[in-house]
Order: sequence, then C-alpha cells, then structure tokens
Amino acid sequence: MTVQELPGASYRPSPPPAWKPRTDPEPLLPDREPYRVLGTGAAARFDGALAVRLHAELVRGRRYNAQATALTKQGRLAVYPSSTGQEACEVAAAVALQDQDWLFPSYRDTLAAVARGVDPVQALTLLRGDWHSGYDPREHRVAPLSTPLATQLPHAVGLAHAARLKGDDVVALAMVGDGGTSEGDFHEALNFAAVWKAPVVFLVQNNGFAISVPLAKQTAAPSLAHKAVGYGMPGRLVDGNDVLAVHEVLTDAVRRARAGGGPTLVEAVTYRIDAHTNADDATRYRGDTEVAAWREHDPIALLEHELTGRGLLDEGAVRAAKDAAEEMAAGLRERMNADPVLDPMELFAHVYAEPTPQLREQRAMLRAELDAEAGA
Amino acid sequence: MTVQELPGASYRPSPPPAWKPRTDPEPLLPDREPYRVLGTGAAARFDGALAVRLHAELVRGRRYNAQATALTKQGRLAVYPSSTGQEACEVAAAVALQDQDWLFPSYRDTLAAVARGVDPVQALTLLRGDWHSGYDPREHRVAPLSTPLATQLPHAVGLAHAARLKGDDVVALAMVGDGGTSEGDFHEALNFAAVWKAPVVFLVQNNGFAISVPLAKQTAAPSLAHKAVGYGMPGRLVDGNDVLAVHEVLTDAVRRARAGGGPTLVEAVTYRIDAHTNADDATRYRGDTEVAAWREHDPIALLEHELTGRGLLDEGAVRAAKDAAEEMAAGLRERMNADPVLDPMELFAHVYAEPTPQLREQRAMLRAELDAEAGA
Amino acid sequence: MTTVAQKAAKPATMAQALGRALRDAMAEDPTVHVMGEDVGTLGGVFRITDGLTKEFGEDRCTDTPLAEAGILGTAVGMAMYGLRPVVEMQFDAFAYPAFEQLISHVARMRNRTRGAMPLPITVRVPYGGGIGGVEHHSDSSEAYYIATPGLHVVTPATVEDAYGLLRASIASDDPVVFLEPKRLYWSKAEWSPDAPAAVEPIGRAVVRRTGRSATLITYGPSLPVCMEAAEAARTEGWDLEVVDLRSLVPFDDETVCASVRRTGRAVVVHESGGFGGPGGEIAARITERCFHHLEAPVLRVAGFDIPYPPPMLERHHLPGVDRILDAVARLQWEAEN
Amino acid sequence: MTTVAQKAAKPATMAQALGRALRDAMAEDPTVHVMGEDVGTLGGVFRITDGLTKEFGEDRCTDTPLAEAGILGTAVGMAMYGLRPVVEMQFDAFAYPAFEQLISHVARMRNRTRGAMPLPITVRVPYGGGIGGVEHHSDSSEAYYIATPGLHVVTPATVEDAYGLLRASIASDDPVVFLEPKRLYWSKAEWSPDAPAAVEPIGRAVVRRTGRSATLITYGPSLPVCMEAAEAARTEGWDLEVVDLRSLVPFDDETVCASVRRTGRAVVVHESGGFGGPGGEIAARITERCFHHLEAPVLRVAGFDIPYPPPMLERHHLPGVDRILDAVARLQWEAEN
Ligand SMILES: Cc1ncc(C[n+]2csc(CCOP(=O)(O)OP(=O)(O)O)c2C)c(N)n1
Ligand SMILES: Cc1ncc(C[n+]2csc(CCOP(=O)(O)OP(=O)(O)O)c2C)c(N)n1
Ligand SMILES: [Mg+2]
Ligand SMILES: [Mg+2]
Repeated sequence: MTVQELPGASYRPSPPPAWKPRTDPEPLLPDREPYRVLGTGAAARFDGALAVRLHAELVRGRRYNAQATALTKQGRLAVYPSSTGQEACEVAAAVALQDQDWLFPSYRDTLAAVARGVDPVQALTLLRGDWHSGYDPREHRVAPLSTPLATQLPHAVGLAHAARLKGDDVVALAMVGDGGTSEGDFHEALNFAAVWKAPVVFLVQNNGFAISVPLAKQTAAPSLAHKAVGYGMPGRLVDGNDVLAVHEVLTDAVRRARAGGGPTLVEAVTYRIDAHTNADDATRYRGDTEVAAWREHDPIALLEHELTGRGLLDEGAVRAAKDAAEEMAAGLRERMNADPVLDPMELFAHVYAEPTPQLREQRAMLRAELDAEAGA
Repeated sequence: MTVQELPGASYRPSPPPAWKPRTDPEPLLPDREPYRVLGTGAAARFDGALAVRLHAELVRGRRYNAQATALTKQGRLAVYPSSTGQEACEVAAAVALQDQDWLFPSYRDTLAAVARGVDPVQALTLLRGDWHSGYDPREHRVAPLSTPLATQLPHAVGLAHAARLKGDDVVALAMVGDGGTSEGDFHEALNFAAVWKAPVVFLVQNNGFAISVPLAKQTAAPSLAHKAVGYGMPGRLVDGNDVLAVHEVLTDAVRRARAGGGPTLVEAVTYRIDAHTNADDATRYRGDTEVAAWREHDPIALLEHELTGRGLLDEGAVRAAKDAAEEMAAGLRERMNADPVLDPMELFAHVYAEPTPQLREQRAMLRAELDAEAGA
Repeated sequence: MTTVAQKAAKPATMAQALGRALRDAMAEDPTVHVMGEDVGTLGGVFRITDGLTKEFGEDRCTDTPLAEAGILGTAVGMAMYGLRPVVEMQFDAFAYPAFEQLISHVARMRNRTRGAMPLPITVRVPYGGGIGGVEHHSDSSEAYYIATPGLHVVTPATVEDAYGLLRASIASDDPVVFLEPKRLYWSKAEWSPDAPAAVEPIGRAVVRRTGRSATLITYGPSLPVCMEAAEAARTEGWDLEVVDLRSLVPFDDETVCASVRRTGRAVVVHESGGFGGPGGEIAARITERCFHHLEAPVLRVAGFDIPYPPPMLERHHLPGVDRILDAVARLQWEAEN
Repeated sequence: MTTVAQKAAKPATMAQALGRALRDAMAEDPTVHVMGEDVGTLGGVFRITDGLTKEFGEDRCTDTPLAEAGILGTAVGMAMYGLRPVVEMQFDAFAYPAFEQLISHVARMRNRTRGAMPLPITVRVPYGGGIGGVEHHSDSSEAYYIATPGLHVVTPATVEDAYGLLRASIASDDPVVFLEPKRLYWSKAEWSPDAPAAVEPIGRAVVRRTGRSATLITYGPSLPVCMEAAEAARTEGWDLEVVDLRSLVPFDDETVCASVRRTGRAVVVHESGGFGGPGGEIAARITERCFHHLEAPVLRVAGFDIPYPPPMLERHHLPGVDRILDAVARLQWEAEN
C-alpha cells in the first residue's frame, strides 16, 4: 500500500497536528547559581523573630547531631547518619510546613523529624535496634524514616494527592539525597506529582556524596534542579547552608503547592561534614581541604554573622539557644541510657490486623520457649 | 555545640565552595518546535539517493504493517502492534546506524528490526506464539524485541559502554514510546548513559498514546525532549513524520556518540494511526478528527510531495518501490502460512547452558508423555 | 462483611463479577479508589474496570502514568491518608517493577509502625497462562508474594468467589495481592450481580468436590482442570476430592488437613513452576501435620522449572488432566526408592 | 575449573576470600567487570572489593550511580557484548528495585534467544540477619530467587567455599545469584589465599558432619548454627548429620536424599521465613523421593513469617540451637495428629 491508499494523506509542511508547545520551559529552569539571602542584603527584608528562631533551631540541631554521634560511641545507638553541616536544610524543611502538612524524611533526616516535633528518642529507635518506627506517623504528620532510598517520594505524592482529593489543605514535603535522585522511584514520583499537580515539595539535599560516590559519578546534569523541567515543574537551586534562603525557597514552594500550583523540585547545595555514618571512614574518599572549605561555609556561622551584624542576636540569645540545646541533649542522653524493654511477643502483633493461623502457631511456639527459658 | 566549636567556621557570603555551574544547560535544551526538513527548503541540501532509498523503505514499511495486520485477521499472528504512521521513525532508526552498531527495539518496533535486515518472519515469531526471539541478536546486531517497557534502555547503555571499553566503534540506538518514558528504567538508563558518556542514542517515539492514555496524562513536561537536560545530555525534538528530519537528527546524534560526545535524547513527534494492537478498540479513547488530521500529515505523502517537486521521484520509482513492497509482502504472507514446527523438548534446552538435574527429570517426564501420546 | 439476599441468577463471567465487585465497593465506600494503566477511559485491557470512571469520575478511577512502582508507591501514600486504593497491574510480569514498593513498604508499613499505619491496599494482578499471550503475559508469580510476610494472597477460581473475595480483599485492612486467573476471566456461571452471596472473610479453603481416594489441592486457574481430572478419574476407579484454596495467605490448614486425613493421599496442582513454588510449601505442611495419615508422599503437578514457554508450546507446560492422573497413579506406589 | 596445589594455610576471613576470588577472576579474565554502589574508591561497604579499582582501574571496578535496576540493566547490556559483569547489591533489600531486570531479562535472555545470547552475570547479594542491622539490612530473599527459573542460586558457608563458589559463579555462562551470608563475613578459617583449592562446579551439596540419627539440611548463615546444634545433640544422644547445600539451584537431590535415606529423619534449617521459603521445597522433594525411608515427617526450623524484626528482637527470630534441637526431638513423635 503506498500513500495513495491512505485516505486523506496529503502534503502538509507544518508542525505535526497534535503538537503544540506544551509549556514554556524558561520559568521552570533554576537560577544559574544557588539562591542566597545571607550577606546579600536581601536578609534585611526578613522577619527577625523567625531568623532568631531558626538560629535557635540550628544550634539545637547541631547539638542533637553531636549527641546522637556520641551515643553511637557509647553503644546506645547502633548507627547514626549525621546531618552535621546540613542543619539548615533539616530545620527549614520542618519550619516551612504548617501543622497539618506532612514531612517525608529519608534515613538521614531524623533531625528534620525532631525539628517538627517528634520526640528525639522516638526518632532514633530505628538506629538503636529498637522498633523500626518509634513514633506514630499521624501524631506529628511525619512519615517513618525511609531507608530504601527515594521510595518515600511516591508516598508523599500519593498522600498529597489524596488530601487534595478530599479537599484538605495539606502539603507534603519529601526529602531525598543527591544519590537518591538516580533511583527510578525519584523519577516516577516527580512525574506523578506533576501530572496530578499534587501539592508536594521535593527537597534534594545535595551534600556532594552518596556514601563514597561523589556527585560527578551520580549525574552529569547542569544541576539536580534542572531535572525539574523534564517533569514540567519548577526547579529551584539554593545554597543549602543559608537557612534564610532555604526557608524562603521552601516556603514559596509550599505556598505554591497549597495554592494549587503543583509540585516544586528544590536542590539545596550543602555538605555532609561527618562521615556517612559512624561506621564509615570518609578519609577513604575525600580530602581534608574539601571538608575545611565547607566548614568555612557553616550554616550557623553564616546566620550568626548576619544576625549579629544587624543587631538581631546578642550574646544572651546565643547563650539561651545553647542552653536550650544542652538541655535537649541532656534529656536525650539520659533517656537513651535507659535500656528499652521490648516484648518478643510483639513480633506477631502487627504483621496483620489479626495474626494468621500460621502466626498464631508461631506465637505459641515462642511463648512456650520463653516460658521454658523463664522456668529454667 | 554551637558554631564556635566547629573549627574554622566563619562568615562567607559566597556560593557554597564545591559548587560551580556544572554545564551550560542552554545547548542541551531542544528547539521550541519539532525540527523539520520537508517543505522548509532545507531538503534541498539532501542526498537525493538517500531520500529515494528512504522513500522505498517507507513504502515497504507501510506494506509490512498492512501485511502483518492482515495476518492477525487470518489467525497467523496472535497479535500485532502496528507502526502504521510511524514508519519514518522506524526506518530512520535502522538507516542511521552503521553495520557494527546495535539497535534496541521495543515491542512495537518489528519494522525497525526488519529495516535493519532481520528476516520479517523471524521478527514476528514472538507475535505468532512461536519462540520469543526468532532471530539471533548478534546476526544483525538487533536486540530481542523488548516487551517490558523501557527495560531495554539500560541494556543499550551497557552494551554501548562495553563496546567503548573494548575500544570498538559501536553505537547503540534504543527505541521507546512516550509511555515508556514514565518508567524508572528510562530514568536510570539515561542517567547511566550520561555519567558514562556512553555512545547511545535514545529515540522516543511520541505517538500520543500509551494504549489509551494520552500524553497529557503521562507527563506535564514542555516536551519529552526536555528531560534530556536533567541528565546533562542534549535533547532534540523532531517531526517524527518527516523522515529526512528524523534521519538527520538521528545521524547527527549517532555521529556525536561515535565521536565520544556521549548520549542524545531524541523525541520524535508522530502518531499511531492504527489501534494499539489488533486486539484494541481505539474508538474508546480517541476521535476520528484527530486521526484524520494525522493522516493529512502522513510520512510517505510528505516525502513524496517533496521528492516529486524536486524531480527526484517519478512514477516509475514509486511503482518500483511499490512492487518491491508487494514482493516482500507476498513472501511474508506465504512463509507465515506455513505452520511452524516447534519441538516441545526444546523447552528444556536453553534455560541454562546445561539442564539442571531437576530439568533433566522434567524433560524425561515430558519425553515419556509424548512417547505415550505417539504410541496411543 | 456484606450479606445480601439471593436473587435470581443468570450467567455471568468472572470478568463481570470482578467489575461488579469494584463498582459495589466504590459505591459503598467513598475511600475506595481504583488506579492503574488504562483503567479509566479504556476500562482496562481486560475491561474489568469498564464504566467506573464514567460512574465515579476520574478521581475515583484514574489512568495513571505508565510506571508500576509509581502506581503502587503513590497508592501507599494514598492509603497513609486513609484511602483504600485498588491498584491494577496490567499483567503479572508488569508487577515486577513494583516489587520494592510491595516488599519494603506495602507488606511492612503496619508492622514498622506497630499497627499505627495499616495499608488497606488491594493489588489486582491478572496472572497465569493458557491464553496464548506473548512473553511476559503469562507468568504465575504467586511464589514471590507468598514468601512476603505482611501480604495476604488471594485468588478466586469461580465467578462467585471473584466477587466475594474481591469485596473481602478491598474491605480488608491489610494489603492483599489479588491474583486473577486471566484464563478464567471469560468463564461463566449462574450468578446474580444484583444479589451476590455473603462476603466471607479471606482465608478459607473450600471443598469443591468430595471424594474418598485422594485429595487434589489447587487454586485459581487449575481448579477447572482438577475438576475435570476428578471426573475423568472416576473411570479409573478413583474418587477424588478437590480442595480450592482460594487464599494462599492465610493458609487454611484445617480444611486441607481434614481432607487429606480423610483420603490419605494428596496431589497439589498449580501452574506456577514447581521448584520453590507454592506446592512445596503446601506439601511440606501437609506432611508435617498429617504424616501418619499419608499412604503416599504428597505429590506435586506444576509448571516446569522454565521461563514461561512460547504459546505454541504452553499446553506441554501447563498441568493438564493426564499429568494429574499420572500423579494420582503414582500415589499407589510403594517401592524401594 | 581451576586446580592449584595447596600451599601453607593461615587464618583468613570469608570477606577476604571473596575479595581474593574477585581479584583472581579479574586477573585471569579481562572480561570480568565489577560494578555497584561504592565498590570502587571505598571498596564496598563490607570492603569485599577493596583494592580492585586500584589494581584494575575504574573501568574494571566501577562506582555506579545509585540505581539498582540501572546497575543490573546495564550489566545485561555489557554481558550481551561479551563481558562478565559481577554486580554488587549493597544489601539484600536493595536488590528489590532490580527485580524486573532480574526476572524478566537476566533469567530469560538465554532462553528467549534459544541459546544465542547467554548472560554470564554474577549478582552478589549480602543477605541474612544476625548483624544488628537496621530495617532492610537483614532480609533473606532466597525464596524469590529460587522461584525464578534461569537463575542459579548459590551461597557459601565456609571461607573455602566463598572463594571456590564465587570463582565458579563468575566462570559460569549462566547468571548466578550469589548470596553472601553477611554475618559470616568475618568468620575465619585456615585458608591460603595463594593456593585456593580446586574450583568445583556449582550444584554439589556437601556433608559437613556425618551422623546416624537424623540429617540437618542447611546452607549459608545457618551452617555454623547447625554444626553447633549437632555438637550439642550428642549430649542428648543424637548423632546428627549436617548437609550444607551450597547451591539451591541446581539442587543436589542425590547428596541430600542419600543422607536422609541413611538417617531416616531430617530437619531443614534456614533463616528465611518458613512459609513459602526454601524449606518447603526441600522438605517436599525429600518426601517425594524418600517417603518410605522416613521415620518422621521432614521438619523445618525457619525464621518466623514476619518482616525481619528489630535487631533487639532478632535472636528470637533466628533459628538457634535450641529450636533446632526441639525440632529434632519432635522427629521421634508418633501421634494421632
Ligand atoms: C534502594 C537503596 N539502595 C542502596 C541503599 C544503601 N545506601 C544507604 S545510604 C546510601 C547513600 C545515599 O546517598 P544520598 O542519597 O546522597 O543521601 P545522603 O547519604 O548523602 O544523605 C546508600 C547507597 C539504600 N539505603 N537504598
Ligand atoms: C513494564 C510494562 N508495563 C506495562 C506494559 C503493558 N503495555 C504494553 S504496551 C503499553 C503502552 C505503551 O505505550 P508507549 O510506551 O507510548 O508505546 P506505544 O505503544 O505507543 O508504542 C503498555 C502499558 C508493559 N509492556 N510493560
Ligand atoms: Mg548525598
Ligand atoms: Mg505511545
């Protein structure tokens, strides 16, 4: 069959019929440099009280990271993936949300959960060998910490979508690392979010490494924020150590989502000051000078300099923040020193709403074993 | 620990230290409209002999689609996903490659495999209920047709990467549909390709639908080609019914890959004229006017008009192309009319290099059953 | 659990019963949402969801992007917010991209959160062969699901059960992998869509045919084959009992063992590959529980341990009446091994 | 198959033996490529690949992007071009994103192409619990792999086998899922890295301890537990034989059945969940083959049918000596059931 047999076929030197430019990519593309507030003059526009609150949260967060790391040395935590150096992102993620919103942290983001109100001990159960999620996700609207990378992103999309369908005013903010952006789930989640116009904000903390693998082996993109345009959502690039900038960008994105504008992808450029976890040896894959350069760009120092310069933070406020942080740390230390009591019989309690006959048999077997042990 | 305790921390109102613009996104972004050659004057620069060859291939391809569809009605094929209307992409994909290069077709792309030299009967075994791959992939360097969508894309990347590591001059061209771009494997494949600078070309045939699902429910991106920037590779948008344009864009991309320039993502805007397969009822999800508009933008008509206008194609050449196509169709029809003879014992032959003891037992059982059947 | 008075029955297909179950569940419970590839406008490639978008709107029955992990992953989030998603995987093999979500989240969220966050998700998977499908369209993937604690695994073999079990699965507060035997989609039975029978809780096997010589234990697509085999066995002098498991998880040890203790002999029949397939589990647990009642080892008739074959050869792969009868014949065997 | 003269042995860990196997395979065969997350500069989170990038360069031992389907999918392409990729999945549960590639392609490419395109890929998966790992770091996922025809499934339990089986797996022209019992990584044995013993083909079980009362059948992480149980059983008057399967696919029916026919009693022991786990298959096939030699049903000691528990409770979940001995005690049981 040649063309003659295809009815209606004729010459048409025009773009293919169904094709039209779908959207203008220009506004979706991120700035060419990470957005900053501190030291740029833009900070003058900022709400001083908020800035002081963020400062206190950063100080508390830094202390929390230090305390949790110390707990690994004392054997009270099996492992701790520290967010030291990334506190601006962790804190801003929590603070940018309203009460009814949901946070979807990755395994590194216990601090964000804590900053949102989760009890620090409950946030750490997973990491001390206790139950996988120590808190009820509904209480503070914080999903369980997600260990399989990027898998929490579609959850955030689904939850936000469900809330929107129900007519509820709920935004979900999902956190993921630079390494996690390579996973298929990252792609699928962003795509669903954009197609559904779900009220979600994706925060990528680009801390330069996925365990030992540097960003250059993870992606060849101009920036991770550039991925946004491929989904038809805006991408924002922000200095992840500038808490005012991260807070502003996230707040904008949350507002946009809340208003029905759909999802945003935010890449926060930051750095993991500590090793991947206490079990990791970072000297195997990175040099001191790189770490030193980043210590110079510390989120707390950046903020303190700005606030002090503007007369918004005095010695007393710094001291107060420090004291509050110490108090939190002392409480954490003390409560983590108590040996948790886990009931082995609970192993069978939550697999299903009702244990299956098979689980009831197994439960009886363990019960008998424990009774025999106790009797012996 | 407040900031004072983090050694070296100080104020630094500059971009984060490790951050620098990684690449300029501008050249990676596709044109704002699909690239066209036919009817634009650019066709004048074209190799007339090539254009005539492409014309003959298109005519043959159209005939092949018609014949395969007819074979489903005669029960000789169980199912056929037709590429009628998409012949320009199918043909250009095959022609843009050199002999040593590899083609990775999706389930719809039997025509591309045939255009590359695979025996049409062998290309169709999967679709008549015969063995899954009727041809030896190494013979024409055509991977087996991939049914699980997008899963063939990482294969193409791995193969191209392996060839480059061996120092061989091999490019891989992988085909996928618009729907397939939503799969995680699409994302992971493009990312690996860009990070490894693998010599791969990704050709997305955006034919407007994934079975019944229109593009607007698949993506919110400005175009599928815009996804490229998120991987750091160039995206090209092309009129998929303009065979000279598709051929040029693919040839450029292949050349770039061959020269060590890395991968390219090409989105060809086209349309599936037939239903998804013979088993599908397209009237459930699309209207006649849309189909009619696309029939007006037929790849063969577009080319014939241009070539006739330029005096490159006369009645005789059209007739010759048609005759060749008829001959191919007659051969296909005839050979597909023969009942294939499959040996049930072959079920056990290729699961492993050597059948396991378990498979030997099962083989013996089937042998005994068949012998009993034959004896009975 | 819903009980409705029986009304006049007329012939219906399993596909119709499944569609009706979805419709009724959606009508009764506004939190039930159907989602998947082509489930909306098209009504699904098997037309199970036909009409749902029209009746309930696109938000309740949604054509998703083409990405199975994304479908199941977003369903997790929707369930976290209190919805009851019913997810369609287009074919057995196309559920594989969603495995990580299924294993690492769907099956574990309740346990992880110590009961705080159950996930009432139903994952519908058309499975099995016998329809002449091209590669990846005929897998029996139940072995993967039953080895994943936290999931219920359910599969109907009759029109009535298709309705009842799907309703029960959607009503369950736990995730259910609902395996639909695709070659029975067009099987028919007298069944009244307007008066479906009581919805039983999942987990109960049923004796489809009583007999004294031996028990055939099966489920889903192999039930009709076993019924046929039992009929044919009569001429050989065997009176076979046939048990339809209906639910693989939870497993109904009681019904199965009661039957085997009565007959003393059993053959497990399924399409899924033998090695590492459900049959091993079933045979092992019967043996553990009924050893001294067994006159012969529990035998298995299963698919071969090969990738699903080309359709032109599938009849050799699928358990058929003859192969079942051969196995029954071997139940008499008392040799030196 | 490589045979090297035995030289003086000194203590080595399983981790070292695995690393050495990779190194030797890479040195002997330039088509062997190691790839995965953190396998290069870091040497892997378990340091199995330590030094390989230094010795062979980044192209031979490659840090990939963080995407398991991408890793296995590109390995498929590399194998199609004639390389022998050895893929590391960082932990058991992180292999799940690669399931579709594994099931739909790795396991099927040879069969699909009627032998034209074999895929000699080794997928290394550290598996199992007992290391106090956080959620998703202790899964026993072998049930999924053994139910997938086209894959070999191999797991060492000793230092020597770690070397020998990994060499054999890499040398195999078929895809092998190589399960590394991570809690045995630091187990030690006298073993000379410079003179490893002969590389046997995969598929042979081995009797690790002879005995007359009953047979314990096990593999990987549970072997040392079974050896300990056998030792402890002596005080109860039982003389237990212990079979280490080493390969689940192919399965060595011969060695296993020879042992069970001798002892007349058997217990299968593994960490993996019981329901739908390998133990059902093993028990069923022993029963099919040795029914008249069995004095008692083949019993199973396995992990519970629950998601892997929090580390603080894992000792209750894992098969231990007492639970094994309890099962052995039940082998004497002759009741009315
Ligand atoms: C699916 C999956 N694969 C692998 C891992 C193992 N793993 C844990 S953390 C990590 C690196 C994560 O890097 P990134 O996403 O950048 O987050 P960061 O650690 O920097 O916060 C890896 C590979 C995992 N948790 N999940
Ligand atoms: C992983 C996977 N999921 C689902 C399917 C079922 N399926 C076959 S074709 C198709 C639509 C494909 O659409 P597109 O990628 O646009 O290609 P086209 O059919 O338009 O060529 C679907 C959903 C599949 N083959 N593989
Ligand atoms: Mg990182
Ligand atoms: Mg399409």
